[in-house]
Amino acid sequence: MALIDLANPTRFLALASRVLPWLAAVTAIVFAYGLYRVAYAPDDYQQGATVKIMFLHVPSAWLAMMGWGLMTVAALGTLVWRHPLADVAVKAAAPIGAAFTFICLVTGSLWGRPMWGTYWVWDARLTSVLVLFLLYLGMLALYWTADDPNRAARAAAILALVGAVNIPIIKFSVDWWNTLHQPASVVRMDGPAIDPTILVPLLVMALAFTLLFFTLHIAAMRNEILRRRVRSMRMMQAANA
Amino acid sequence: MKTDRMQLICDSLACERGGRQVFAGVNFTVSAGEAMVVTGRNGAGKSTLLRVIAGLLRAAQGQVTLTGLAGAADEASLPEQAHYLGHLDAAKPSLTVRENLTFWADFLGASGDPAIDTALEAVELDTLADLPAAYLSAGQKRRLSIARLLAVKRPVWLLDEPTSALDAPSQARLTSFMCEHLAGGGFIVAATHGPIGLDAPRELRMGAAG
Amino acid sequence: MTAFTSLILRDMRLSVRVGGGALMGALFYFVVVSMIPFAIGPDLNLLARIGPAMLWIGALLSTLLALDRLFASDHDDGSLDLLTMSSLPLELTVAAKAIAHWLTTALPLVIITPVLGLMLNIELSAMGYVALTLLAGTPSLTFIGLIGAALSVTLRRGGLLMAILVLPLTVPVLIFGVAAANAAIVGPAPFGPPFTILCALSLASFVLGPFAAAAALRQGQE
Amino acid sequence: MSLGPHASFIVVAYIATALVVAGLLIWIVRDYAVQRRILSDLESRGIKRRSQREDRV
Repeated sequence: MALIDLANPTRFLALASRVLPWLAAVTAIVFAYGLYRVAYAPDDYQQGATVKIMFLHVPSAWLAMMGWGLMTVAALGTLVWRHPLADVAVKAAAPIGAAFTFICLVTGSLWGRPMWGTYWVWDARLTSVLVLFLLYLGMLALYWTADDPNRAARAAAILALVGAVNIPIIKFSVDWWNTLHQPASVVRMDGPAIDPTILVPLLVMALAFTLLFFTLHIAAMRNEILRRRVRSMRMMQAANA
Repeated sequence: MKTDRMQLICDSLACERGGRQVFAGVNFTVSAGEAMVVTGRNGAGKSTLLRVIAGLLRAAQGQVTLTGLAGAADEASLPEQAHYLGHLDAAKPSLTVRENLTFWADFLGASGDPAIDTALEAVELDTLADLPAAYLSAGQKRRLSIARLLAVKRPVWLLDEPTSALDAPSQARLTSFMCEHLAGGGFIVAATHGPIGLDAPRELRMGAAG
Repeated sequence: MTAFTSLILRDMRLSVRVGGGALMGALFYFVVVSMIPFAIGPDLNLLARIGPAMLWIGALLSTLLALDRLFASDHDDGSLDLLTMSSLPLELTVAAKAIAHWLTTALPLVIITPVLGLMLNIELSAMGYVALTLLAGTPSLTFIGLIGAALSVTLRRGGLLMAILVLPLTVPVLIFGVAAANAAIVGPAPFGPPFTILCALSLASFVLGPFAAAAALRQGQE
Repeated sequence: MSLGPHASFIVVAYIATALVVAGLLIWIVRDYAVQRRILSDLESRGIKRRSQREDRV
């Protein structure tokens, strides 16, 4: 990722201003194409048209996990290399990752209702995503309550790493927990091997979502850099007054 | 504000804290336009006396009354007629300077926006008005507290070490605010270690008599 | 602007700024309630049966824990001294702070309740009633917790002590809140009587809470 | 394109996603405008950052 080369926030700002319009345009085009493909994708023989929800659900699930992965890498940047942009990257990724996790949960339960007859089951997969969502909320709460960005940076980096270690453990324990108390009513969705007519739109949508994530992330990082600049200028203002 | 006949009377005041007598038998009368300086060594009860007058601590004995105020029950109204400037500045770090002052002006008795702007100008915080108070230094926070005394008109000023954290120009400005306040018929009771620049204030020595 | 409304607005503004506590109560509630199924297992029928009780316990804990710093923060920076030196009676000052706290902390909690009800397998129609009981009941939790918040300023030990002091006082609210919610979901008892009592408890705490809290604060000035 | 018997769920899912994404977008764009405005305000008052020549965050 180019983040490593861009140690200088000013250079990052300049690059972001140049890249963002193009990135946004490409995102919009890929989205339009993806939605077009989705509209003409055939229905699943078991799930009918509701399979269309999958084109939102699966990419956002993928981004929910990628978001935390990105935060983990950036957290290493904060703690190990003391990279000036690393914490900015963590902080900017948290609300976006949380939003995609939220989309994943909402679309999942809207898909679950017609398929399983209920909006929510305490199924291992759903529950792991819920725990991931709670971790994201914790991260946001950490940033809300801390007024000193430098101290918040360390705490958030540690939380990101602990979360990264913990998510597999949580996933494992939830799987195990769920096999003990498998509710009888749940229909498992072991669908058939994915047909290319569905796979291609899914991949296009996944690409569109990923592009959207990075567009938003770079824009949010730019905001965060400006926010810190405001902070340091205000400190100068108070000191000079 | 009609203050000509007003008097702040302290009658054989005593205060206990944690079973220990901090002071006893404090008597004084301050008339409108007069300042009184409370001096004494550390622990003599200067701050405690001010807090008792402000109604923030209960007196074990005796009472403080503000007489001559038109149309108000005397004793109950003293805290409402007084400004207390303590060691803490009551500034919320996440609110801006103006928001902090506007709140206290609204809460302590509305004065309107012009009063706030003039008060901020008087303490030279007008350039920082939109800055969150978290960025202020100790002296700037103290000046924000002083702006409160100017934005809301109250006859009695109870000042506890008002000059602490202030630099020389700010101290001089505070002195001029106090002179103006006295000239307008106000009262000042100030606890202090050093001179606060008022000429010939009355002095109450705490702890000298035991 | 009157002193009363300006204090409400200041406290609400403080809670949405950096370091403020808005939404923290709702977040705590969300986390606590979604932890409970991990403890009792993903049995949807069981969850539906004990769901209202879990929601109420979650609301109780998050309301009380969020109240912890209500007066302590004003005490620490000297604001509390000035708040008592106003022509506004201390009872009303205290009530204004409680109202602001309820609006920023407890109201979001009530709003997210339907989402949690979904996860606990509570019927869509019944969920509205559960949220309604919380809407009627959380003010009394805030106003009873207010007493504990005032006492903890006096005693200089917040947090756990406050919960120990106040939790027993909230027993009636809990009983009638859960009773009303259960009546709405499983019946056969009617929803009306326990809900009316719940509203009465809230109204009574509007009166009792500020007086007791103001008395505790005055006591704390020693 | 027919959405079958569960059309409302599909539509709601797409609308919800669109709303969340729009919310994020609006927040980020507004935040950018706000920070820019404060910065230009501070700059117009002649305030410089600690090290104007070598930029830091």
